Amino acid sequence: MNFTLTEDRQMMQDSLRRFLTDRYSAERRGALIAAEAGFDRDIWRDLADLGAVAALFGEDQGGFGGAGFDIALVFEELGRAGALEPMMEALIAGGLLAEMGHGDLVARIIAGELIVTLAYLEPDGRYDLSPRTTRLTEDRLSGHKSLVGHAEAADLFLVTALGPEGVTLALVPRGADGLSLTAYPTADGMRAAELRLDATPANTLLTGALPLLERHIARATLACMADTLGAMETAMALTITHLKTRQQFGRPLGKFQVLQHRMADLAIELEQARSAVINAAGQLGTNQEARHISAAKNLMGRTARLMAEEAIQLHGGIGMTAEYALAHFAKRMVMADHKFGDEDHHLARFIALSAT
Amino acid sequence: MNFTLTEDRQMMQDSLRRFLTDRYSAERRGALIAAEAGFDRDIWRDLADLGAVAALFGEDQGGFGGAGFDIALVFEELGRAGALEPMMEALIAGGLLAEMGHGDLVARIIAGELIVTLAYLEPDGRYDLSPRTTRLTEDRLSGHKSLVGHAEAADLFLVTALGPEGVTLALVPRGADGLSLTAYPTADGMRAAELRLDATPANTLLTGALPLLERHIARATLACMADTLGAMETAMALTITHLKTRQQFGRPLGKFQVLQHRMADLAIELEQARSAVINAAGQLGTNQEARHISAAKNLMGRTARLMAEEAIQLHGGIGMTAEYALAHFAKRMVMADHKFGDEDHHLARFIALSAT
Amino acid sequence: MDLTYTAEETAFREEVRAFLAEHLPRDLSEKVRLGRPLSKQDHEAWHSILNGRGWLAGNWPKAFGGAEWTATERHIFEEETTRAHAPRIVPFGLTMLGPVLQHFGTKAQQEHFLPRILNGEHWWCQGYSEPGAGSDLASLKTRAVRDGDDYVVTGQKTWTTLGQYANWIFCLVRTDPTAKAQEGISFLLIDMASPGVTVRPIVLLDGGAEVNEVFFHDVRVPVANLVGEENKGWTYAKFLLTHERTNIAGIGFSNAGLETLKRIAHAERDGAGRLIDNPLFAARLARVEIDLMALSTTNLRILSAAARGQAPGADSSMLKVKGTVIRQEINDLTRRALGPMALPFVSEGLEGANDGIAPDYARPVTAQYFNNRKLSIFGGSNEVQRSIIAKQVLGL
Amino acid sequence: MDLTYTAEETAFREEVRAFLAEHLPRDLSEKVRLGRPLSKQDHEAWHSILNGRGWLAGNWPKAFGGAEWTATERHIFEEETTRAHAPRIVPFGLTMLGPVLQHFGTKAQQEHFLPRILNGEHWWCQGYSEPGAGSDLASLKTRAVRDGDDYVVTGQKTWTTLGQYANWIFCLVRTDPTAKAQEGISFLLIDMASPGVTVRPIVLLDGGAEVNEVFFHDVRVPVANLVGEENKGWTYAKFLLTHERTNIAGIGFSNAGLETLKRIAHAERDGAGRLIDNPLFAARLARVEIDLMALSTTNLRILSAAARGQAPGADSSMLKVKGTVIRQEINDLTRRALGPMALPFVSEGLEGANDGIAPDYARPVTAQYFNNRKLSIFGGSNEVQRSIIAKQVLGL
Repeated sequence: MNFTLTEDRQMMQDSLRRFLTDRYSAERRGALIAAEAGFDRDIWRDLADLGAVAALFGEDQGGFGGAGFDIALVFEELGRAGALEPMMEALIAGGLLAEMGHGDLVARIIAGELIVTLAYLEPDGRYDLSPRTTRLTEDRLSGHKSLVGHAEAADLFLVTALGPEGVTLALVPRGADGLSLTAYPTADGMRAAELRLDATPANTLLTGALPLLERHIARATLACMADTLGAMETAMALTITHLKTRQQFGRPLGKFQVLQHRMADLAIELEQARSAVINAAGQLGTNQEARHISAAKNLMGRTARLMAEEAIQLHGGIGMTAEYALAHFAKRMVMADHKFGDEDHHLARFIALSAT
Repeated sequence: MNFTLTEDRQMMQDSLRRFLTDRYSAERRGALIAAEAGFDRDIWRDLADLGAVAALFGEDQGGFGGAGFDIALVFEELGRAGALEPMMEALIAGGLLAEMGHGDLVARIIAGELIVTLAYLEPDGRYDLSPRTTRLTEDRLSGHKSLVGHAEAADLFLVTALGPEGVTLALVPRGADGLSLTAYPTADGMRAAELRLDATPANTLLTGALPLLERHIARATLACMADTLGAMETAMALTITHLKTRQQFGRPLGKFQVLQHRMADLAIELEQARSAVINAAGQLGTNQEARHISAAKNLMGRTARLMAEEAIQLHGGIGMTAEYALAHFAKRMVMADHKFGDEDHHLARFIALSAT
Repeated sequence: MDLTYTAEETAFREEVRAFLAEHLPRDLSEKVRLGRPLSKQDHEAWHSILNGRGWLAGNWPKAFGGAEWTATERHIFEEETTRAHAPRIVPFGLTMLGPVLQHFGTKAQQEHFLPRILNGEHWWCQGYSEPGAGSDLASLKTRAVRDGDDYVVTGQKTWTTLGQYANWIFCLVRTDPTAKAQEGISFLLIDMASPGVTVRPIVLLDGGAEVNEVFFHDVRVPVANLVGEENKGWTYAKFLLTHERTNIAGIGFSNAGLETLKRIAHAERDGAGRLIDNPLFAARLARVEIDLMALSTTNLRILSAAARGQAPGADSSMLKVKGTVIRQEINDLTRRALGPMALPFVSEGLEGANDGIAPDYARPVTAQYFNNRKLSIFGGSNEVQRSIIAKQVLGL
Repeated sequence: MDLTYTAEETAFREEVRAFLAEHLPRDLSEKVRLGRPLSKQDHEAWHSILNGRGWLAGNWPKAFGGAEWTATERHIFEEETTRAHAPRIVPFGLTMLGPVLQHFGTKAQQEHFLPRILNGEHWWCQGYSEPGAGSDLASLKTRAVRDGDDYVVTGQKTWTTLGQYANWIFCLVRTDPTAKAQEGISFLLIDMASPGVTVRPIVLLDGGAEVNEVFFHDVRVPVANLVGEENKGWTYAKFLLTHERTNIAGIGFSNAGLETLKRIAHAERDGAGRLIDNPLFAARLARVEIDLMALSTTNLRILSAAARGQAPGADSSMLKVKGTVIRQEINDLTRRALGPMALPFVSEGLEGANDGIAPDYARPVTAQYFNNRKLSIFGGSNEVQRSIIAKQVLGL
């Protein structure tokens, strides 16, 4: 066992952290969230140039990473900085495309030139991975997909549907016939859209796609947890700074014993969250993957809510304001529980997996 | 609505509190628990003389109370004082006998002359009220009853059994043929026994007894909760006194902010517990009885555990010792969750009752 | 001890229910039910309807035009109005300032201001908090300097709820800069139309802007607008904080929120069944319902003890802490109930934007969860309340 | 970053497992599995078996007769021994005093005492706490006055775990009464056979008597038994508290407890089914298992960072707090799992008394729940640990 990063990963972490600290401020983030695009194309290309996208793919796929710890490393930095770029879309859609043999598209994703997004959720489907009403008939897609990440910026949509041969993955370009988007901001500062398809021509890539989909949603869940871990680190750091500087009743808030003890509990939970992410990253691809992903997602759901609520509370009024940096991280942490299955969803899954 | 005690009840509360404060000390309680009998016959007769048993019965039953608030009042004082006398047995068995028309026995129970105890639990039955293996065949009882309260002191046993006409209540005197007891102390300082019956002659009192049994177990559950409330009050008072007197790092523990806030939360939960008992007492006998009993028992399970664990923790080492008064109250509170259905049992019941 | 309602109380409940059925405008109750923001006009319309019936000031003595209800009657009124999705009564004039003027105001102040609270001519807001002072009210810096028949007020207040609608503000100001901490503070009534008053909205993390900063630059306030004695303002502030918190437990809000939560949990699908049948979710919901059932009784006990002359004082701090914890828990469960559909984020400013995105009931939920994190911070943080309980209730 | 074991580590695990299969006496492991109390002889027998293999002092340098294991090896050893229900190693000599002597003792002290810890001739106990001092160690009052080549020790220690078995005690004593708080304290080794030493058991609320009071009346202790410098004892005490807490998270205890809990939850009936299938119970169990999976990794991370030369110091306070919370939660769930059968109360003193009353596995559960409330009090209360974390880890 070894808990230190390899030299390569340490370099990637250092350069990502430097780059994102340099490019992201609370003001810059606020402006990006308020703008239509929802992220910064320049930052996205620079991230690609830094190799942050390539780190998510194996060497055989044109990248130089692709392991659980690579994914965790990249997303922890994005969460820590509160970055908004479509890295999650690159991870999921890129990963699926790579395994389906579309190296040409993957190369362009890694280069930051192409945005492909996966459309798999449906209204009333909650966290179900299987399409329920979207159908593929004679190479045409019809249905309604929910919460498609960064849809407005996407060049291609990878869509799950029920086809004649079961769960099918099909590719649709933006602007295709019968395709329409209703875009909106999400509570975590990202952008998403409802995607409606009406006999839209589509290119079938894979049938019987559920096992592949499950595998890549597991990777995405790890990424989401690492992102949350990063956001927790920042919330913790902001709160410590606030407690050290803000004076009340004649001394810094951080000298009040009751706040000290609550911070101590947060410090402990932050380490627990880090361990849960490490466990999930280390078990990615093993036969223990699902159990560790669900264990970790449950723990992250609990600890992230605690961190967000306590960070706001310990900040007092300033913690409630939109312009202060904490607002974004608090929302990002809490809303992560609504992605890829929440705390209770994964607890039930963990119990089911433990019983076997 | 009115939240003040009637004058009569206020007098009963005052005299019970004075009497029990006078007669119970930590040393006296410890000596009684260590002794074979497990309680004090003199105190028991004096309690009866004070009318504490009569308060549990209606006027038509030879008492002068019998309402939910009467039960709550008496048991809150017993719990507060940490009294060990067989009041619970008098409430359940006496109540059942009264409704089955055995006024002669009830009169002797009210006078403190007769102890009758209900034997209804069975091994592996958990909190199930229905007998599972104890059978009544041709006026003879055979089976194994668990956790029969104050069995060694009992003159008569009221036993639940499966008879030819369903759930049956039958009466058996101590020393009957084929009756044997394995007595032991329970973790809350009381005494109980396993009761084994082997073709023991019995006097059938009632068949189809389940509805009556349920009604009286509801009354007993209220009594148990009021007892716990009383124990919580004492634990709270002991802890406040400890924090005010014990010095550490040069000042009273009670001046430490973190302990102040934890005590504030306990004070809030104590009021919640009191309200839950009031709700249950007020709804006893109405069509909302079951729902309020389950709501309250769930809340008591949660708050009593919190109070017990926090009281021990805030006392530090002294809270861990057997000879200090807190030990009894902490055990009494925690172990109440193992009687008449625990926190989770009643939560599930509350959910089921709320769904209709 | 009697938990049943008297015949009079039951009759009163029927009367309230009938009144609401007849007079509560349908468009208003629909907005409240769906958690849509209410306009200033919405609030004013509802106040006016209640005032017409003599029910706007349930807690005021009849001598001042109030209904002088008992604790139980107030509880019944709150239960029925929240059940009917009536708007809440805006508290600043009615629950906060009114009783202060009734106890400490001059006859002239009472005669001038109290009727205008009732008829809606004055919309009050509260000027207590200041930037950098947090829950430490005694450290406030806004100064009022006597100059002839006026005070000249300079400083800044913050977290002023609905200050954008108000035309009057009651303020704590420092009149003696040499006095220590809680002395030297006065309680002043300020016309917000006075030259030198500026209001600036603060956007909260849910995207809404219901709180404000209020700036005072050399604002002249007639000495006649001083409440009680100069430098004794802290006494009146404490009176306001501890004696007039009849609704501090927020039972009505919680009951309404729980009802919404149940409706959503019945509507939401979870796998093959309904969310309400998921045992973990049902357990979370049941626990908070049980806590609320108990708090409802705790609330009535404390209020009725207060009505019998035992000062509620620090007991109301218990209601504040537990009441906000329960409300926040209900908000949390409602957010959870939505699953992925909690993500589309629609703040006040984006009215209508989520059409066709998620169920109608989903619309206000996430914003409300984040917005109500304020409950445990504003109005004396729960940390301050716990210290009050420890010291004043437990004597630590 | 690599969570898999190296070939060497896997081989070591096999070696430990084989050793246990061959050498762990069956009657000992059965006692541990059922939670029965172990006698002094039981402990000594197991120590002797481990010492024969050179595995009694995994954390000691080889130069002193230890195994000098890495953090991962210690973790493997702990996992395997708890899985096999081996008795725990009594820590006072091996984990506590040993390292102090290795760092601060004289050569004579090392040569005399260390081998006797290994061969079992000396059973050590710890004399830190005093009545009335609680977690405030610096306020201790036991005095040692120099008289020729001896110190004369007078005072009282308390909460001395297994003091009834010990023949030596290491004590913090005050050698300079004029110095303030943490200065003027010395670290002294005292032979408990010395005239003037009395041991009295303290019965805890679970009925057991594993802790003691130790009284010193004019006990003469040779100056040669002073560790390090006079009046510098606080340094050695802190070293002991923060550097030698390799097992402070109690992962092994929790793993074993969780295994027992699962066995009971499978055996207990709940209505028509098994308790393990009750969704609320299963959820409670799963949450604590998930917390433990994370803590196990937190533990290894902190220990392996310490092994790389980063002082664990205050980090070990995090392990103490979370580790005890998890152990207590497992104890709580095990008690809950029994339902009514948790009520029959059988303490150490009543061996055999519950025959035929409840399942065998029920026997130690309730007492253990109450007994382990001590985990968050003794050894530096969790409150003290949280203050250490806030100040030393977070810099507050």
